[in-house]
Amino acid sequence: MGSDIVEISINAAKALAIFLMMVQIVPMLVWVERRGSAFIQNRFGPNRIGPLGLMQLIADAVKFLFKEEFLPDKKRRLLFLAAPIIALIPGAVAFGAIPLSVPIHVEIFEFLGQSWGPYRFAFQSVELGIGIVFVLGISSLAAYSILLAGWSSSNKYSLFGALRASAQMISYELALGLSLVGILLIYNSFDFAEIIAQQQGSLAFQFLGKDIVWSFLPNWGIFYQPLGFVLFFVAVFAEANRLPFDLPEAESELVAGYHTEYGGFKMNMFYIGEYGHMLVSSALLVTFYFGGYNIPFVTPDQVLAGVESFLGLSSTGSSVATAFLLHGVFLVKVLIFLWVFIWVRWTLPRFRYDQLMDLGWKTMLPWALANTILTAIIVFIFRTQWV
Amino acid sequence: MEAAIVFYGLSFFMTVLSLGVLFNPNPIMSALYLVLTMIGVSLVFFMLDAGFLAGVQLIVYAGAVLVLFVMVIMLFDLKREVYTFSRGFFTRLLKVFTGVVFLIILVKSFFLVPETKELLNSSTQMTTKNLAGLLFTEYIFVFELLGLLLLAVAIGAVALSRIKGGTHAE
Amino acid sequence: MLSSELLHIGLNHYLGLSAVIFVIGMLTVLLRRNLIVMLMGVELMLNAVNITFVAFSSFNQNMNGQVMVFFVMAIAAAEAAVGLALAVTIFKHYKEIDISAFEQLKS
Amino acid sequence: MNDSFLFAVLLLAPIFGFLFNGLRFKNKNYKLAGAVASVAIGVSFICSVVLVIKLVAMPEASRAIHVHFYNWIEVAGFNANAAFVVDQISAIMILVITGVGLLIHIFSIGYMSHDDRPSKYFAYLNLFIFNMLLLVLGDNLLIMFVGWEGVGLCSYLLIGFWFTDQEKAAAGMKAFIVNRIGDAGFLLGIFFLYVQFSTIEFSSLNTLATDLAASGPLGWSHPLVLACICLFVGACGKSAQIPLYVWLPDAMAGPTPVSALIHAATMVTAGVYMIVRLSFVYMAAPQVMTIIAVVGGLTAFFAATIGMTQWDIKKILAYSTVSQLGYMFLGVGVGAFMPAMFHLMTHAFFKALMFLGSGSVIHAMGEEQDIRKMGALKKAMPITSATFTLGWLAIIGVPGFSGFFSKDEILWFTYASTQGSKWLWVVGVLGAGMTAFYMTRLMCLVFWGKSRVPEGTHPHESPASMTFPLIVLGVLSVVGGWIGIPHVISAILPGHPPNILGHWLEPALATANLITTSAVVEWSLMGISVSVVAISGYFAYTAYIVKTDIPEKCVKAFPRLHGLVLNKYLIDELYFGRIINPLIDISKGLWVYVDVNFVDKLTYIASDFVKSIGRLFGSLQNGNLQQYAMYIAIGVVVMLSFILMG
Amino acid sequence: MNLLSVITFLPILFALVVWFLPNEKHVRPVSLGLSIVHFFVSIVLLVKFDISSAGLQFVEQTPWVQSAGISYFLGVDGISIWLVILTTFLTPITILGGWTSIQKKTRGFHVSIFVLATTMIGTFLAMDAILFYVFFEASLIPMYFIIGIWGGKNKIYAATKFFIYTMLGSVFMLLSIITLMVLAEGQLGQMSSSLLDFYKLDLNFLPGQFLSTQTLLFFGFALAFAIKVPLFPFHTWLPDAHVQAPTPGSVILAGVMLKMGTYGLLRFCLPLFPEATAEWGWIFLALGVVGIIYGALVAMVQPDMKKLVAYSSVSHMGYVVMGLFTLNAHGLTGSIFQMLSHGISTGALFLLVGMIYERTHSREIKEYGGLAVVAPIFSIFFIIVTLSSIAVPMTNGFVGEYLILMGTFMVNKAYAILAVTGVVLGACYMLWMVKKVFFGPPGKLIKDFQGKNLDLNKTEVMTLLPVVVLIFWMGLFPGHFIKYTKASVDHMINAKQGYYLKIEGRQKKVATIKYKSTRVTR
Repeated sequence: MGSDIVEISINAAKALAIFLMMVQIVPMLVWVERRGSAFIQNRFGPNRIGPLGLMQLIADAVKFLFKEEFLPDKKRRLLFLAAPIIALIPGAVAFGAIPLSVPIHVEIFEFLGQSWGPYRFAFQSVELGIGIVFVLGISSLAAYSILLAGWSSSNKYSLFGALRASAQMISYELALGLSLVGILLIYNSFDFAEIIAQQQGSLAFQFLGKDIVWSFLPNWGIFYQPLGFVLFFVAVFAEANRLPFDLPEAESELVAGYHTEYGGFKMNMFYIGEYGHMLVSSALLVTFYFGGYNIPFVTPDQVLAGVESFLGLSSTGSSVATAFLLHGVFLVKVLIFLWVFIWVRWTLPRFRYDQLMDLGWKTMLPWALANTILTAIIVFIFRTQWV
Repeated sequence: MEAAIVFYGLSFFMTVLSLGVLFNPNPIMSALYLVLTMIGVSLVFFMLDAGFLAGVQLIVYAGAVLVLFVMVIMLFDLKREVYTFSRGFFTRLLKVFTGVVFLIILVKSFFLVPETKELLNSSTQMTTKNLAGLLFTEYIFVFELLGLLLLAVAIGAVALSRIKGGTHAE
Repeated sequence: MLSSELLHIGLNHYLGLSAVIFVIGMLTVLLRRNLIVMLMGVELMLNAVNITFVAFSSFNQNMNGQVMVFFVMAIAAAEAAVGLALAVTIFKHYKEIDISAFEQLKS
Repeated sequence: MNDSFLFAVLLLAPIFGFLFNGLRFKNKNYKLAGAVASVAIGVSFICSVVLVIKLVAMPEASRAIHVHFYNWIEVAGFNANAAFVVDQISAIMILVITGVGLLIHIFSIGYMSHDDRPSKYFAYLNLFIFNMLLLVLGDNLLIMFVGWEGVGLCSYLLIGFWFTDQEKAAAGMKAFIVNRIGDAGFLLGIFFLYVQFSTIEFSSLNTLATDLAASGPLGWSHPLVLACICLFVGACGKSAQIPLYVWLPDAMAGPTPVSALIHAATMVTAGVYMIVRLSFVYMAAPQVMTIIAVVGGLTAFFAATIGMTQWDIKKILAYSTVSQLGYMFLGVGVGAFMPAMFHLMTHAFFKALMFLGSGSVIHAMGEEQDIRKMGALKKAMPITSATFTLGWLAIIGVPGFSGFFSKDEILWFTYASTQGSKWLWVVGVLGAGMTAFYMTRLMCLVFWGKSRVPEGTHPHESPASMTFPLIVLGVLSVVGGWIGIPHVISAILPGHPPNILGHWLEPALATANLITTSAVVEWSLMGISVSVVAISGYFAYTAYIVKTDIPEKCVKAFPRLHGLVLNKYLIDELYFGRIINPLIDISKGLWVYVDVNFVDKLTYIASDFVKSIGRLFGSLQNGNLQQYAMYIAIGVVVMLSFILMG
Repeated sequence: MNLLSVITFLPILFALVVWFLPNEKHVRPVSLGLSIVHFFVSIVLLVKFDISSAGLQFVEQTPWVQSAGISYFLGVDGISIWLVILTTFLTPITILGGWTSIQKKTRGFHVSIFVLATTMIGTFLAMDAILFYVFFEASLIPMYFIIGIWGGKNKIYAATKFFIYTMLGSVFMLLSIITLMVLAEGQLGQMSSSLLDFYKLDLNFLPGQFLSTQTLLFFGFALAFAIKVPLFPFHTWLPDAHVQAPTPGSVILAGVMLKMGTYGLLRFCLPLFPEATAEWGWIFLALGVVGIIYGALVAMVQPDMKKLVAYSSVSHMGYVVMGLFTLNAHGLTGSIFQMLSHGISTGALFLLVGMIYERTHSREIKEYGGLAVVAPIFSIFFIIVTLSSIAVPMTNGFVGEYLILMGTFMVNKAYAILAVTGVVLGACYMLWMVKKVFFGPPGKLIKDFQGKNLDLNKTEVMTLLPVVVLIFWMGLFPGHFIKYTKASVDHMINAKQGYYLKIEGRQKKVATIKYKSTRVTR
């Protein structure tokens, strides 16, 4: 967390900010979802409260607060309450590990009569060398919230819903993990920052000893791993229980799946968890396949230089400015994918459970394996120096 | 200095959790305590600079194995147990006594080994790359074998669980 | 009063921790009547062993320890799977998972 | 004809008779069977006569014909070979055996005329003769023992001849077992002698014994003394002396000629013959001699008392035999070997006569043996009663008859010999008196007196084949006495007939040294005994002929004594009560408690112990998984602690 | 050519022949013929046997288990010659005995008889301790089957008891053999289990001390043989085994198997451990005497004929053991002779009891009575055999017992006197039985058989004739039999220290064992 008080406080503030950012996105997404779905279904959506229905968010929040609390009997109450919290935690922790922008470098400056040394603040709440593995690990914990919710609400349907959901999550986690292996092979590192660093500039790769540069394409992961991207994209949907895969809490059959018994704020927490997970997924998508916070064809250093020359700020100021600029770029990419999530939800019909499982085990998994092997072969052929 | 605090905190935390696993009459709760202990273990790995292992631990243990446990417990809908411990006061006493004696022996035996040198943090060799290197060169045979084992277990588990009969009391 | 030796975390501390966890795991196996909790006890013991492996590998700068952890994990997963499958079959037959239920299995 | 051929014929003729009759035992033709048997014995009688003639021809000193067929048992130094000898003693014996045997065979042809198994009977009889010859001719103790047991066996077979009757079979068994007890003693005697002299030939035994005796008196624990005692026990068993006489009265269950042959003439005298044969050995153990004398005297007196009260004719004769044998042992006991042999011979004649006589009486009376239902048979059976009276005169010792000479000689030796004693002489004389009493009682009740024969039976004289042997025996019992007239009597008789028998036996026997007394003392003693005999004879005559109420008065006078004596001093009951029944109880106890409960239970205990151990370990495997886990844990802990400790 | 192996393993060949006979009806006559052939083969052995030499004859020695020095070592000498002949003589009689009594599974029965014959002959001929042990144990199996399958009511109990009893004893023997083999390795440089090497061993002996090696080994062997004999405390298996065994089973069990015990004592205990025998021999003398009297007394009150005869054989075997431990020529010759004569007379007794059981199906003595009237020939044979068994002179029983008693007398007068009472008691119980069964008025059973002829048929008379002939032959001419054992017995008596059997006749070259320590003559 850093050596002195300044660093610690800024890091803490940074972590809190990122957590709040994730939490705040959820109501916005809800709004976007309702408006989007309405737009897709050619209807207006919430537009009564406040301009374009923006105030609807506040209304929903208030509604959730004042809803009546249903609690099971004493024996299962603890788990009943724990479930929504657990749903929240993985999303938040995973999001914290994803680098939202270029790290900020602060030179030595004088403040309150003490010279504070040069700082380097990573634009993420916790900087881990093993980014991917950590995120995967944390996301796998999500299953517990669903299980506990389903079980502690002690009715058959929610139990079944929970079992189905966790089974689905576990099986797609497999596909998720495997599809990432391609990325690892290409970028040779677990660290997000490094992966993003390798996606700067335009597409350049070696092919049979010669370096080929296609300047018309940005050096993004998607071009290296098109199949990997598709698999990851679908797996992420499953992980987040988003529509094509939201069978567990599908209203028509299992009423509301595992959170039938939940109302009020606890339900809200589940939403936060769900959308949080969506946010993390799209952030991962962006990081791995769309160059993260890189502006296409432009490396962050060029951006830094540009800002310094254009705004004429001091080095810390300019690094802060570039960081926030690139963060904006990153957010735009993430929002695009969030829209895609919502867009998909309201267009594709729901899978049947066996189709779901078949897709997961019989198509996704083999393709993922194929992709991994293919990538491994190509990497091997290209990387080794044929003397 | 703070490493010590973290370590002692973590180990205390983990001990309490494992005791929870042992003493909690409700299997679901003991399963959850176990999940937390696993997370504790992954933290320990993390403290010992085995980052990749910490992640794998989370994915494998916390993510999959224990989910299996929880699912099975739920499947059986096990309530709070009336008799949590085995019959026979003296055998229980004997078991606990054996456990304690075993602990004492272990701890005594640790001090027989001369103190190893300082923990070198993030030295060059300890990267996941070397781990993978070793795994796929020296231990390749065992690795393949494990693959086979897991295949066999998968088939076995499926075969076993297909046996007719309901899971809930008719 | 905190003696320096206690503060400075050495290999023995980790071994101590793993020993404690191992014994608790063992006691779970020995004491609990519920088969699944026994399996959890086994998991605990395996994890304690993992801690020792990792501790030795990191203190001795030797990657073999970590490789072993890998294998232990694989085997633990396999063991849990089979154990639970068995538990399922037993539960189906005896309608209870208490270990005394299938004492009749003796010859 | 050389000796071995003679011996072979002598011995094998009876065997041939036995085999011939034995194989045709179902055949009812008693004439053929009887003839063959008698011829066989006749042949052996002729052989023995020839042998005796050859013996007489031999010089005085070494009068013995040895024959050795093959060595029977020959193990490391001990060799009992099938060798036979005829010397002065055995000459008399074979003559008596074959002679009297022949007469009895002839008699029993008639007797066995209406029996359903005559050939079996004659086969046994021949076998008996063969065994008796073995006993007598045996050169060593072992061959004698073979004959000894063989004779016992034949008496068992013959006593139990009519085995369908339970008592007869029991009597046979009893006889054999009592004999067997005697034989056990005989065996021990042989061992003692072999251990002492490492040889069992009579000749060598006698010579070695005399040398030993020369070297001074022998203590009680000396093997020779013990041997003599054991041999005497054997003799008692065979010759029915005090402790082991119980089988003889019961032996009367057999056919009467059998009793005549076995229980009068031959078998019972075997004991006396054995002691006479080993006279020098016995002389070397004077203390044993005195025991023999005492036992002999007691038996004589004691059997005579029982004889007086018996009502069965054969029982009376049986007890008289026991008492006469008592006399013989008395004689041998005091060292009167020659008179004992002489009495043995004369007794054989008149006792066989009397038994055959009683046989023909019983035959005539239709198997009736109770003298109370007889009387005045003199008229009905003249020859039998005539010969019987000759026998009677001989047995009570009327001077001139054979009994007198032999019994008197014994009494004289009892008195005169250093071994004997006055008291024994008194017992002897009293015995003689009682003999006179019960024999005259017999004569009165059977032959003279009033006839008490029940209507159904009308006695008639037996056919010639039965009366001829009676007549011959009658003559013999008279003439028999004359060949051994004692020296003192012959002195006063015209022509001083020499004591032929005495001279004949003298070289082969040891003789007791008599105290020097004048002839007057001898004469007076003889006078006393004759007078005692006369008085008791007259008294019996009056009691049973003249005034027949005397016996009842006597009985009323001493009712308890009479009761006691009537049922034979309860000796049999004593034996059963004290020896046989406790023995059976002990063995039952042994079988039930020791065998079944004790030893078997030990095996059960062992097997139960093993089973319980099995169960103990079994309990470890009770299916409780956790317990198995605990054992593993304990095991690990223990091992580790050892490693740490060690 | 190797005669002994032929004699030993011929019955196995016969067993095979009988097993594969097509027609069940032929099994009995064929096996009878074969056993008679076997008897004549053994007569050849008797004829070619050299009486004068005390050493081993017809020796066959080929290494069997090289490493442990165990060799297939067969040899016959004065001690064992007669027992082999007895076995071959009794086998046809056993088969004849089983002519009518064995109805079911006759094929199996005859096979087990032949196998039993092999094992018994093997035991008598084996001169190698392990080979001896193998045969000694193997003989239990067929006997177990014979009692177990064809036996009486609780045959299983009797068979198992018999088996386990003997097995328990022979375990100690095996222990002793092994110790001897190890000692042989120590002293002779190379492990070997042949008896001749054992004789060379020098076993240390502490007088009066029970725990010295020689005494322990002695008792190891002696216990196994005492159970087999059976000696007094270990005899409880015999009556059960006999009562439950079928007639032929009893004949062969009493006839030969009991002799294996006494033969063992003679072959192993006496020569191998001379000092121990001298020191502890008195125990066996005492047990022998006790056995005699105890056997006789208990026999007296037995209600069952077969049990009575069983106890009588306990008493007779008591004589044999007593004779063995007198350690003088008379005793030993007497006991060998008694072994032979007891085999014949008790075998015949069991046959006779079996025959009458065949007809009246009852062995209770009190149910009988007056049999002689109904079955004269049977009673004649019975009485002859009874005479032989109560040792009346001129029969075989007398010679044996006389010599034993004399031998015992020389050693210890008290025992002799007690043993002589055994002679009397013997007469008591046998004649008591004869009286009860044969004489007296017709008993319950006989009344039922009024009509039928109870007497013996042709085959039964043929079975008994050779026995009666042998009884009188042995009684009248014992010399013919004793002369065979004379040399061996003398050798055993005077060569007590340093007892060794030299091997007679043409001797195949066998790896001679280097002879390190000469035996210390004491």
